[in-house]
Amino acid sequence: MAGQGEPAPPVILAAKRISKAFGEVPVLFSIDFDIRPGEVHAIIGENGAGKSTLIKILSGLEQPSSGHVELDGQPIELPPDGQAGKLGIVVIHQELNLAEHLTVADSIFLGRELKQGPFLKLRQMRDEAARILDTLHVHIDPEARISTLSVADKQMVEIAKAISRDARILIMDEPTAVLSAAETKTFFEQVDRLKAKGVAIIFISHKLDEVMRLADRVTVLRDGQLIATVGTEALTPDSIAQMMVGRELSNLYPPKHEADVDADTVLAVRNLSAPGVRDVSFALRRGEILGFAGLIGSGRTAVAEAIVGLSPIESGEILHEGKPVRFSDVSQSVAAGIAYMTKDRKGKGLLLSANLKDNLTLLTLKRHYKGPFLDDKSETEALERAVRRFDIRARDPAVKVGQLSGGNQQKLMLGKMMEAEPEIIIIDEPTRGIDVGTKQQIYHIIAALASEGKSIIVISSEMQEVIGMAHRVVVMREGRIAGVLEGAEIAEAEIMRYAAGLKQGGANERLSA
Amino acid sequence: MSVSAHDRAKTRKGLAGFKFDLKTAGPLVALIVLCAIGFALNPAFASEGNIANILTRSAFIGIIAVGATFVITAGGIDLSVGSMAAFIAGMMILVMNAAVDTMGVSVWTVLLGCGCSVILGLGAGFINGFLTTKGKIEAFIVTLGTMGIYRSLITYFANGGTLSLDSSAREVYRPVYYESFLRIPIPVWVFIFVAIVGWVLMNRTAFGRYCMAIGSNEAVARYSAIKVDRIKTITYVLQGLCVSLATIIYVPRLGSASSATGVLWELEAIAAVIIGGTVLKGGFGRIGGTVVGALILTAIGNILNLTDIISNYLNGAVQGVIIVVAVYLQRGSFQRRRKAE
Amino acid sequence: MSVSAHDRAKTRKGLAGFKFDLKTAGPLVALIVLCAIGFALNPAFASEGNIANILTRSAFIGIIAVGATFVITAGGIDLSVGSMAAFIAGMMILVMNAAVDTMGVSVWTVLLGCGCSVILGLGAGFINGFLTTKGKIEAFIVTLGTMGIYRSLITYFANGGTLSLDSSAREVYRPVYYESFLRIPIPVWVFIFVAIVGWVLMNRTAFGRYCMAIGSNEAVARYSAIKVDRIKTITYVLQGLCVSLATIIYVPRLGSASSATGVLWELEAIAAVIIGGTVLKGGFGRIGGTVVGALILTAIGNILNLTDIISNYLNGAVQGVIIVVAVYLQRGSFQRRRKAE
Amino acid sequence: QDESVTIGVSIPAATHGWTGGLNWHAQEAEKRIEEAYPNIDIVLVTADSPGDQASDIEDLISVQQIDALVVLPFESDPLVEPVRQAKEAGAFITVVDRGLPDTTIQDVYVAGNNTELGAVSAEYFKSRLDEGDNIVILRGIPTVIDTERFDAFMAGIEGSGINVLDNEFANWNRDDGFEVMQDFLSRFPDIDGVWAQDDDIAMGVVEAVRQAGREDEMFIVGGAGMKDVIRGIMEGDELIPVDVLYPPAMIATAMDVTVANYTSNGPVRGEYILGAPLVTPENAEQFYFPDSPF
Ligand SMILES: Nc1ncnc2c1ncn2[C@@H]1O[C@H](COP(=O)(O)OP(=O)(O)OP(=O)(O)O)[C@@H](O)[C@H]1O
Ligand SMILES: Nc1ncnc2c1ncn2[C@@H]1O[C@H](COP(=O)(O)OP(=O)(O)OP(=O)(O)O)[C@@H](O)[C@H]1O
Ligand SMILES: [Mg+2]
Ligand SMILES: [Mg+2]
Repeated sequence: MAGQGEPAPPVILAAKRISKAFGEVPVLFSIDFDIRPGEVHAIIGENGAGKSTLIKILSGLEQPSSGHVELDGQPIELPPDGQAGKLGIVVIHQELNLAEHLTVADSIFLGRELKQGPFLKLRQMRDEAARILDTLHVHIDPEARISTLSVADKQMVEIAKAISRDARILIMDEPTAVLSAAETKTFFEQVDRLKAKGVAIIFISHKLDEVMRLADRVTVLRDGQLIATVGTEALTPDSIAQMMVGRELSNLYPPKHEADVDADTVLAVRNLSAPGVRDVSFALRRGEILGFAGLIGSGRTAVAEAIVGLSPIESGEILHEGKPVRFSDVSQSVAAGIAYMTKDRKGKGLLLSANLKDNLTLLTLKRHYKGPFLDDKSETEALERAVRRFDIRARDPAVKVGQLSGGNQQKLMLGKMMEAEPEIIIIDEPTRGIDVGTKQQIYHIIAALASEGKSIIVISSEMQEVIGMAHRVVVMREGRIAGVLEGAEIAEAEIMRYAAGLKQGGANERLSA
Repeated sequence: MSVSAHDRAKTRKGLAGFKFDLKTAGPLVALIVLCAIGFALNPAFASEGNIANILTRSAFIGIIAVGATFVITAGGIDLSVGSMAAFIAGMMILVMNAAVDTMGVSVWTVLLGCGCSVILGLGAGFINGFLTTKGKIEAFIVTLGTMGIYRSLITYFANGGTLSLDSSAREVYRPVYYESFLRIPIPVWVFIFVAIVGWVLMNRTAFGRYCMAIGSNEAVARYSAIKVDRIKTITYVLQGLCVSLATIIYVPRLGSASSATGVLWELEAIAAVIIGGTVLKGGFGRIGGTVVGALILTAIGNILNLTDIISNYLNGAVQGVIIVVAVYLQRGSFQRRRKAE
Repeated sequence: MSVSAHDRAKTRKGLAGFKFDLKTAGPLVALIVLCAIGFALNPAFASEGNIANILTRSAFIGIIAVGATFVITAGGIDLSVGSMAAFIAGMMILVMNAAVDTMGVSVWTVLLGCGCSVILGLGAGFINGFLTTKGKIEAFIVTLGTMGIYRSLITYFANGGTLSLDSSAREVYRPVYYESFLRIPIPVWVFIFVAIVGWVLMNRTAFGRYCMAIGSNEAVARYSAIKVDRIKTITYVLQGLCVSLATIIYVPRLGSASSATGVLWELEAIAAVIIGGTVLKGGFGRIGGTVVGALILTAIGNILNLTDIISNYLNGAVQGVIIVVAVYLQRGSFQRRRKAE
Repeated sequence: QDESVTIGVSIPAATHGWTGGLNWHAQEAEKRIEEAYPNIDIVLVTADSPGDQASDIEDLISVQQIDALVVLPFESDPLVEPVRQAKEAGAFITVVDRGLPDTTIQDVYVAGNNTELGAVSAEYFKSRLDEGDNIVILRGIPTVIDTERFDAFMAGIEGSGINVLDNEFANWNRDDGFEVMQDFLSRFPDIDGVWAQDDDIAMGVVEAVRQAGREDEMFIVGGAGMKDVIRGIMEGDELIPVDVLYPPAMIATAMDVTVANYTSNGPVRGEYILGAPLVTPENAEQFYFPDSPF
């Protein structure tokens, strides 16, 4: 924000006593909110608190039930359908996909193509797209189709799309949820640059360190109510968490049990090559939490998908309980007690147009038979259990999953995988978009599972998560394993060194354990 | 708060239930309006005979459309059903005639024909499914191809003409179309049976849920341990089975099959499915709606035959307008409800 | 690291470029194989006259299919094109005959007819688009409805018979179909023109991008400030325009229109589009492929006339098999390439 | 006479009974002629629409380089131009059934007679029914042929006092015949006669009437000369007492005439008009072809 001495610039966008209800379900209660040029204003709150709904109202996607929005001090009814972009309000939505068939360059310029007369300036758009992506230090071919990108790359494209627009107000709903530390860093550089240019930035994140790092002011929502708007300097991560969750958050991570070195190996991967995977070997012991770290596109997801039979294996072998296995589809791996939770919840995880129950039981539908027919009651009970266990909050249990808040979708997906009662659990970005309170719950659940003797692979771009949870950490780079860390080696700097290719091998001999 | 939220949730659930009913009721309302119009134009519309005629006729398209509901729900399409029906009918007749020649006429002749029909239906459906899933060819192209193939084959076997069932076999077979049980014609019983089985499959078994999952997002289905190719193939096989059942009740009607049999049934079947509220792009299927859709289509044809206030030449136009209006009313009222929310 | 990653991106890009070319080439290879077969069966296949015939014939379906490519890319479907063509042809003839009666024959008569055709095409397309977008009725139902309506209307106006163009007007109009320019028949020029304009629209203008975006994900398109309803409507209007152009070159060919005109053109047009590699569910359109698709379909028909080794009854079967095989080869080789990568 | 002759035959595809018969007779004639005259090659092509048929004729000219064309036009008007092109390419032209408006193009015309079919049928109805009797009409597909038959029939019964309750299209299809007749039966309590104008439709009508148990009330007249119907007439069927002939075999006649142009001494020219005789139990036997699929 501007220096202490200067007067603060006038408010550019404000919400005045905004309330919102979907049907009869209220989700926002009389919220006041404002943002000034050159300021980063973070909105935080639990899953389902109404953050996304608030920014949808601020960008015209939803109309408030009461109250109004002011732009430059004037009350305004924002035009729907993204036309607020013309007023300089640019949004990265939490739950909107890109159009999968378009290329990266097309997506970045969608709706405001560069034209010469009626014709597109294709080369210029491609070069421009390449340039923007370059400033984000991501190496994505501007002519690649979106459908071929990983979730994180898609997110980077969304970011590129947003920052390349002439925004006066840039609104970002959990832009960093799938980004790893390195990407987040370059993203922050861009935010800083825009901020310096006087762009007003609204930022939603569950990563409190990011909030502390970026925000000038923080607004906390809880259950649709405005709790407080305070300057960041007056806050500590603990106090934010306290305001969000409404209770003290003790240790985020449960104490690590010492891994049992003698525990038998339940899953051994030897010289595995598959699409995006080159010669990967590692072993997973019973009761162990094995972290997978690495940069975007380093191949962690590709390893998991090859193991559970989602992508074809080119060479190498997988030993499950000592026996070689090769799954050709997920039903086989699930039957063998190995479950994988994808990080791409919109594209691969959940049916957005189906309800909670249908999604929850999809993986394990066969268990809900009574006689020849599905038993609705048993399914409903399963949902009730999952709702309790994972604290899934849907104000209206009949909503479609697409209308659930992002974090609650994530919890539902976790619940869906756990329905399979797997022995080996592979979770990709387990806490993507999850609030701190629930994160803590999830970490405890994972730790409890491990101590019950389940074996868990945690793929995460959130370094702290891997460090806080894992007994051992596999660091991947460009489809290969760059190193395996154990015990005291597990530290941010060390992981980064392997991930960036500055250090290699080292612990490789431990791989074949 | 948790209590009040729960209470609130309850009311909404009640409402939602109601909403859902109205939604399913959409096509039904259209059908009722249509029947009222029919009765107003000609009271004979409501005679028992006419109602029985409408129901019996809608059985063919209806049974096929039940199968099509699964195919479409799982994101596919089957254009071959009409010519498949013609082909199966022709083969049934050939087989039964041959059986009559070699071993005389009995109930077994007819059962043999029916068995042959079922086998051919399953096989034809499997071919469609296999080419779409394993061959990775668009369903539209596969079934356009098989549509041409079956139509050609029946023309070929019938030598361009009509295959007629041996008259003695016909006598045995005839009741399957013309008799009634509890005053309801047999084809209608078959239709009711197929619809109920279809409804249960769609709404009360994993298979139906899988179809919807595949149609709405194939990747999610794959990641959810669903054998996508197998389920998709099964939808085509089911479709084939439905076609064979429809053919089994069709053949005793006229006892013949030719290249003109079943022309455009595919369009009618798909139309019935869509009128019933199933989404053409997949992901959402309603057997109940399909049944009503088939009845609507048959009723339109029937009503047009019962009046002569409009030029014959314009039958097609009236039909078109009614279909569009029926769907509009149903969607329109649905839209309004959504807005009001 | 940044260097190596960049390199990788580059190789991948190179590969991607190559892959893309091969992909577009898929249908082209099928066409070439087909032509080779044709030539082998009868060397007259390659005669200038025969090639000109094939090209000229494919112009109708081709031009319509170019329009259909836009509709399908944007996630829609238009079943009404065939009967729309018949209807427009009929109206053109009526208008030109009336003009001849009142003001004699001149080039203006023909231009009047063409003007009328364009207006009707645009209007009919607009109606389809409007009902789909504003009426929120499934495109399948809307165009199934208008298909019936136009077919009925032409039957009605022709009084169940044929509408024939006044012979003096015919003389003036005739060259539009039968003459050549630079040894290429006029209809082929029109086809080339439409294909080029279509290609540019699809690949070099924002409109084409918007079609793909809408077909791929309507919500994303909407939130990118694309006027979804307008673009979708425009695709139907374009389709109407293409139908009217096809009709303008069709009428001088036979000089008449009846209820048998344009039957099943919709299926052929959609088939051409899909054979060409456009995805039926929308999101991805290839004009070049469509053109090749139309040529493939016409060539199949022509080749079947080259020999009489197979029974005419089996024409449809051969056609079906060839279409499926052509698409399989193209998809199949594409699959293998993807695996090899 | 040693030089080889290619004769192109272009007819509509076998999409309903009558065209099916047409195709069968054409194929039989092809086999017979090619066997008898080794130097004659017959190329038979079938079309689904007038446009298709125009394309077929183009192909016969450009690829098969035919010496003669036998054409049964899908519709008359649209095919004038394509047939004229064949003529200009030097082919001998035989037109069958549906005459071209420009008679200068053809060398031979083998005419079926739709108007007469309507008129003969009308005569029969007048002979069987009295003033005030009710009939219903099932028509074919809305095309010229159908319109000609229908108009001639209506003209024929004019003034007879026979009451036409309604007419509907049944698309020359048994199923449609069945359904339309079912509806007529629910709608009209008193029907004395049914003019189905085509034997396929008539077969459907018969089933509907049997279903309703009203066989004794009415009679049905179809048309074309389907073997099942002819046999019925021979056996004295009351329900379909007569038929009006419209023989698909006319294509074979036309092919024979065309061949004669090359095998006989003098050139063949002129019109061969086939009547539409009434088939009655007395003469039925001579119109019965048990081997034909139609
Ligand atoms: N279209 C909708 N229809 C019905 N309810 C909705 C709709 N959109 C959101 N909701 C409900 O509104 C509430 C607030 O959702 P919102 O997405 O704003 O939460 P959020 O604070 O962004 O949470 P998260 O951190 O999980 O993203 C949720 O209970 C959600 O189910
Ligand atoms: N099926 C496949 N075919 C070809 N390449 C693939 C395939 N799957 C993954 N890849 C490539 O392998 C690399 C690793 O991708 P992956 O998604 O596994 O990375 P990740 O470490 O999980 O990173 P992210 O955080 O982006 O998910 C990427 O470059 C991706 O394009
Ligand atoms: Mg949110
Ligand atoms: Mg021959």
